[in-house]
Amino acid sequence: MNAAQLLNGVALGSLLMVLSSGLAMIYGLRGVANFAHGALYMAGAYIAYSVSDRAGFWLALLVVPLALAVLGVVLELAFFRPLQHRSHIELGLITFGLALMAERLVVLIWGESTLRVNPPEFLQGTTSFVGIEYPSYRLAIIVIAVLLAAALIVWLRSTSIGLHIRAASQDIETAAIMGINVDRVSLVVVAVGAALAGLAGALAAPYIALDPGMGNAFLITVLIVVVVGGIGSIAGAMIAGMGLGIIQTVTTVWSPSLAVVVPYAALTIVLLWRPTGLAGKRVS
Amino acid sequence: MTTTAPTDDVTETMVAVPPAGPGRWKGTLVGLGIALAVLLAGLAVPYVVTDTYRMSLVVDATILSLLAIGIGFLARHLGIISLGHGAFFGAAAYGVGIATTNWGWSPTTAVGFGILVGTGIALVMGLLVVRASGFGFLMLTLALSQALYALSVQTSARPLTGAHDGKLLSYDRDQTFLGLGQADVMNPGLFWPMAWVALTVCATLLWVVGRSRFGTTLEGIRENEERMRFSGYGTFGPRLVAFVLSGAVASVGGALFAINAGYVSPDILGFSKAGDSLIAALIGGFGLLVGPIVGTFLFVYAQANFNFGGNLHLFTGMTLILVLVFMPGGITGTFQKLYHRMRKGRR
Amino acid sequence: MKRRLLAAASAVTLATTMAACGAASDSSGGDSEDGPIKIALIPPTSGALAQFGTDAVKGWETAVRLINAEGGIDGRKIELIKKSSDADPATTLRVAKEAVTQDGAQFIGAVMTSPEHGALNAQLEGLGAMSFNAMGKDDALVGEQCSPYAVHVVQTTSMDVNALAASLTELPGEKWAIQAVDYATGHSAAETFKAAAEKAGKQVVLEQFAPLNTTDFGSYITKLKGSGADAVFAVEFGADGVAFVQQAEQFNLDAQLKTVLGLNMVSEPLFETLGDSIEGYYNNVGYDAAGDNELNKEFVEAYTEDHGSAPYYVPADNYTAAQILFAAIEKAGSSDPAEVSEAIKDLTVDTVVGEVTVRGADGQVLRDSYLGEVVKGEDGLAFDILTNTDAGVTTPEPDSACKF
Amino acid sequence: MTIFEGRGLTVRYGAHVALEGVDIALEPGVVHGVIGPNGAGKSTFIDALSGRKRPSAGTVTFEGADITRRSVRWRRGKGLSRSFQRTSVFGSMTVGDQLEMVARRNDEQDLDEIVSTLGLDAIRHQVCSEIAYGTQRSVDLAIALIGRPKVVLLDEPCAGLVHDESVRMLQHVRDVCKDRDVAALLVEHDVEGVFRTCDVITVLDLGKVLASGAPDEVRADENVIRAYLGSAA
Repeated sequence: MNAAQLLNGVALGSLLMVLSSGLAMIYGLRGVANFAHGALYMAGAYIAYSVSDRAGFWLALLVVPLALAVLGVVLELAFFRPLQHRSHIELGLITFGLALMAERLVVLIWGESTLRVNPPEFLQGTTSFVGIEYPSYRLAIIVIAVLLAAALIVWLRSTSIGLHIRAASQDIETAAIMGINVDRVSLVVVAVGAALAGLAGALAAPYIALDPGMGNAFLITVLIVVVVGGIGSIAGAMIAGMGLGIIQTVTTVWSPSLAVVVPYAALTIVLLWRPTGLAGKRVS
Repeated sequence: MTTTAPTDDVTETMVAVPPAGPGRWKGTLVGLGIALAVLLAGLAVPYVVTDTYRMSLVVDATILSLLAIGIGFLARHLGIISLGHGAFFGAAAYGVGIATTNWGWSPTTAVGFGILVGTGIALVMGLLVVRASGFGFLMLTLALSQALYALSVQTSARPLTGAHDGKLLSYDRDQTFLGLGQADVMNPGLFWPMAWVALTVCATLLWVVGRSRFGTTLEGIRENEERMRFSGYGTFGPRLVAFVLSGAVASVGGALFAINAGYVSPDILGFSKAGDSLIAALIGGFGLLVGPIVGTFLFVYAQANFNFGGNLHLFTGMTLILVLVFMPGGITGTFQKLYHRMRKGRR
Repeated sequence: MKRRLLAAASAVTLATTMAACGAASDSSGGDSEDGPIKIALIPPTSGALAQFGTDAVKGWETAVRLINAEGGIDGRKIELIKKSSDADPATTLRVAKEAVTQDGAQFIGAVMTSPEHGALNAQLEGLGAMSFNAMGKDDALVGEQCSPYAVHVVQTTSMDVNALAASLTELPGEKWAIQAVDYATGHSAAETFKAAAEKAGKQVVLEQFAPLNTTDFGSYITKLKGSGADAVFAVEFGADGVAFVQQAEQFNLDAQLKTVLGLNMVSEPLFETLGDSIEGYYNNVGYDAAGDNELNKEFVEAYTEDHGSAPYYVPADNYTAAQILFAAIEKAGSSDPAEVSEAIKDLTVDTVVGEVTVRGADGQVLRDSYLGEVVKGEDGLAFDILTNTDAGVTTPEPDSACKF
Repeated sequence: MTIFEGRGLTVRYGAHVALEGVDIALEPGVVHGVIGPNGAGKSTFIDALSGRKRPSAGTVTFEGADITRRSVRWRRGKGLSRSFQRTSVFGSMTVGDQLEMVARRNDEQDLDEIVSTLGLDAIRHQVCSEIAYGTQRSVDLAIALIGRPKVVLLDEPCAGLVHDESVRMLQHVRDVCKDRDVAALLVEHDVEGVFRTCDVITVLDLGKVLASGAPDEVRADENVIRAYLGSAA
């Protein structure tokens, strides 16, 4: 049974990984903790609900990231770019306002009641995996998340836009001086970050129930993951996300009420021990 | 050479005008005089606002203003934004609840105890967080206050906090809060002097501190923490003192809130309470001491009048964005700028 | 979707207009003895509980329509003042104060959660208004948080659990696991259930509590599977309940269970969301929609006519609250809350849920409780009432902490 | 008579060695210049000496006592001061307020003298962020000089200044150093300025001392000419 509990942790960690890698990309480049990330995730889940209702879950997995990427473009063009000279905190608070609005808009469109999305037919029920009967859909989430993480890393490491993103995340001013088109890089990053949030929402839809509080529930955890992972480090966020998912699940098995405090304790300990996060660049 | 790269410092655009320097005793005396006049004039409010319901809104806003000026003080003088002040407000409120209901203390003593509890929590949290700045500070205050929230709703905390169900304050009928019995404290007209005196005294205190040498030290730390250290100043101590002071002011608010409402529930410890108060303070503006108060009154007014169908957050979100984008100094900051422009124009 | 958007948009416009009007027309407190009798409804209109809030209002609306059609009470019409809250105690309290002092309401209904009621009860006497609680189920509301001005129309959690406990022998399954929310209700329900199970000769093999707002029940379900339980008693509400049911299905937990017994977990508004997987689940039922009495038939007909759908427990309980209130006003011969609160003591009223009595000591309404099984009928899922437990069995003695 | 000394100072960033075994000794009333090409380790050097960056190896002594692990605040209290390469003033405060604030902390009896020496009288009541960049650099210098420090470490005080301003700035530094008998360390990019102003010069290259001595000796040093001055001198 312990292997099954470990899988539970990995499944939750996978979700956190996808969600926080998007947030970490935006945070790294724009220096802004995007408080609207939870709202983007929620929007992804609700759009997935509407799409899979009509055209099936697989199409939702395709449509949702695209729709959210468009939202990301809007976010970048309407707020991040014109206000890039403002302090990071101000921009963060603007996304806070956006999150408040987005949450309410989701309710106005989809209503208040709890909704659920069924996984595709062949992923319903359980699969035998290393001797355990484990839900097929959770295994699918793990596989998708790992593939996605690998793809993201390959993209960042071996393409020229990936190189530019990494350079700009290190030092946006120097990158601009070196002739990197920071505006373009930033547009791509925010769009991809939002798309990842949406994808996480779509993946989460059949996993957990949809309700208007779902964004908030994850937002704080994911912000914590990104800060713990280290500002600007996508790999750090992924590792921290997976780690937190596993630790939290293991703690839940042991003491559910203590597990609630785990993310906060983790953040406090890590920031006191290493103020820049586990893999953070030096901020001088 | 001077780079205009964005920083984690909020002061550049959001805190419009520097506060006055130290040693201007004349100005301070005039200010104290004005504060006293405002305090006395304010006591007449219940005779103007005779309607009980409106009066209760005014009292609510006054109590919440204490939370907002606590947050505003840190933002103005240290340029750091706290999402954790709900913890001090809430801890003080629970302190009052526990002292009266569980231990049978008199409400007056309990309020003192509540303020001590809130301030104590601020001290502990301050020791952990004041080294951080920018987002680090924001996240740490958020995380620690959430942790406190999570602890307060634990089943094991139930005898003290009532967990999710909250806590109903009860004390003997012959016990009073500064002469007000249990039915009287819920009467906004009778409770008003307590709330009003608390707010004016705390606000004046913060104002005087801001003008003092200590205030200048804080400003120096806000502007350039490293240079302060290289100029021989310790920066941890002053930051901690400022943090605890602002937490104490929020605690005063929390303790009064508990007495006035007669009920404490975990949502006052939570993130949305501190978030609402921060938004109110931002909309009012950090640059002036009265900014957060103006913001809080507007927020309470909006809450009472525009909360139909739960759309309040739609409106507050929109307002927050509009204010941050178009009037970064908040309402009072914008008026201040207009005023200065007019004066310059006349010259 | 487009239509929904439009509806939403017009709702916003309407709300804003209403707000403007509300601000403009500042009607002051009411004259209590000749004008209409005013009841303020303060349901949550946002948040996860909004659906219940809306349906509670519908119950009151039907009740008021019917009584006004008969000419009101002693010739006085009933007027509903509809307010809205967000299930936050502070907001509800503020709105209640507004309704009483500004709009002249003497009675308050459709308040949803127990914390809201707790906060409200503390202030009722000072406000001079009576509250009719048809939704908050916390035992403390008729215990330390009770008020002579508050009537507790629904069964408390203890009554619900007692009803289930009384029916436990009828349910298959020997080894029970308890999955409950880590919250007062969850713990007291688990405790009562455990005692009843032992009495019935059943074994409790696992007892676990998940914090409120748990989204991932994976580790709990894994433990349930490992415990060897063949029946589960589940106390998970709202989104938590949906997540638990959905994830239990994914883990194929049902395969090893003979019984899933819910406490307030599955109810009519969730049937569509939860889907066929809950067929065969058991749950406590507060109101029998097929109840065989004249008043109920009349209510179901009128409600369906008014709102286009059949009632379930939320509208029915609120309708019952209205019936009790109307009877008490009639008996008191006045709409003064002080007099009505006197008149309502030990008052027996014939209602849609049968004959009920308002207990004088704590304001608890004594009424039957049911155990239902989810079955697939012609119009989708519905509760089939299996057992009916009398109030005498389910209702504990008045709590000594409640002093009027 | 050495008052301030760095011995064997080494700073490593991971595998990269930014500074390796550098020695330096400062004397009162002597302006000691440090020059070197970009990446020579000049800023790291001043950071290591001033306590901003703790050296991986080596010691810093002041009046004979080891102060390597002392905080910057403690050092300032004992009379060890520094300025910064990027202007480091208190932007929103008036010039007067910030100088008074620092003066209060460091027991400066004669603030007016510093203000007038650096020509800041006229702008005393202006908000610092609104005055000209060159003047801000003077304020920066003034902050470092308040309280009669015994040792002043100046990190490129002329960075970003036009030639005239630069000349005046270095003259100020030299005057103050001589008048007040301060031991000054002057890290500077402007090589000619350093040769004109300083009594002793140390040349850094790739984290090591290339040469050290009187200006004429350094100017004549073959290593220096080859590695650094080659084209410039």
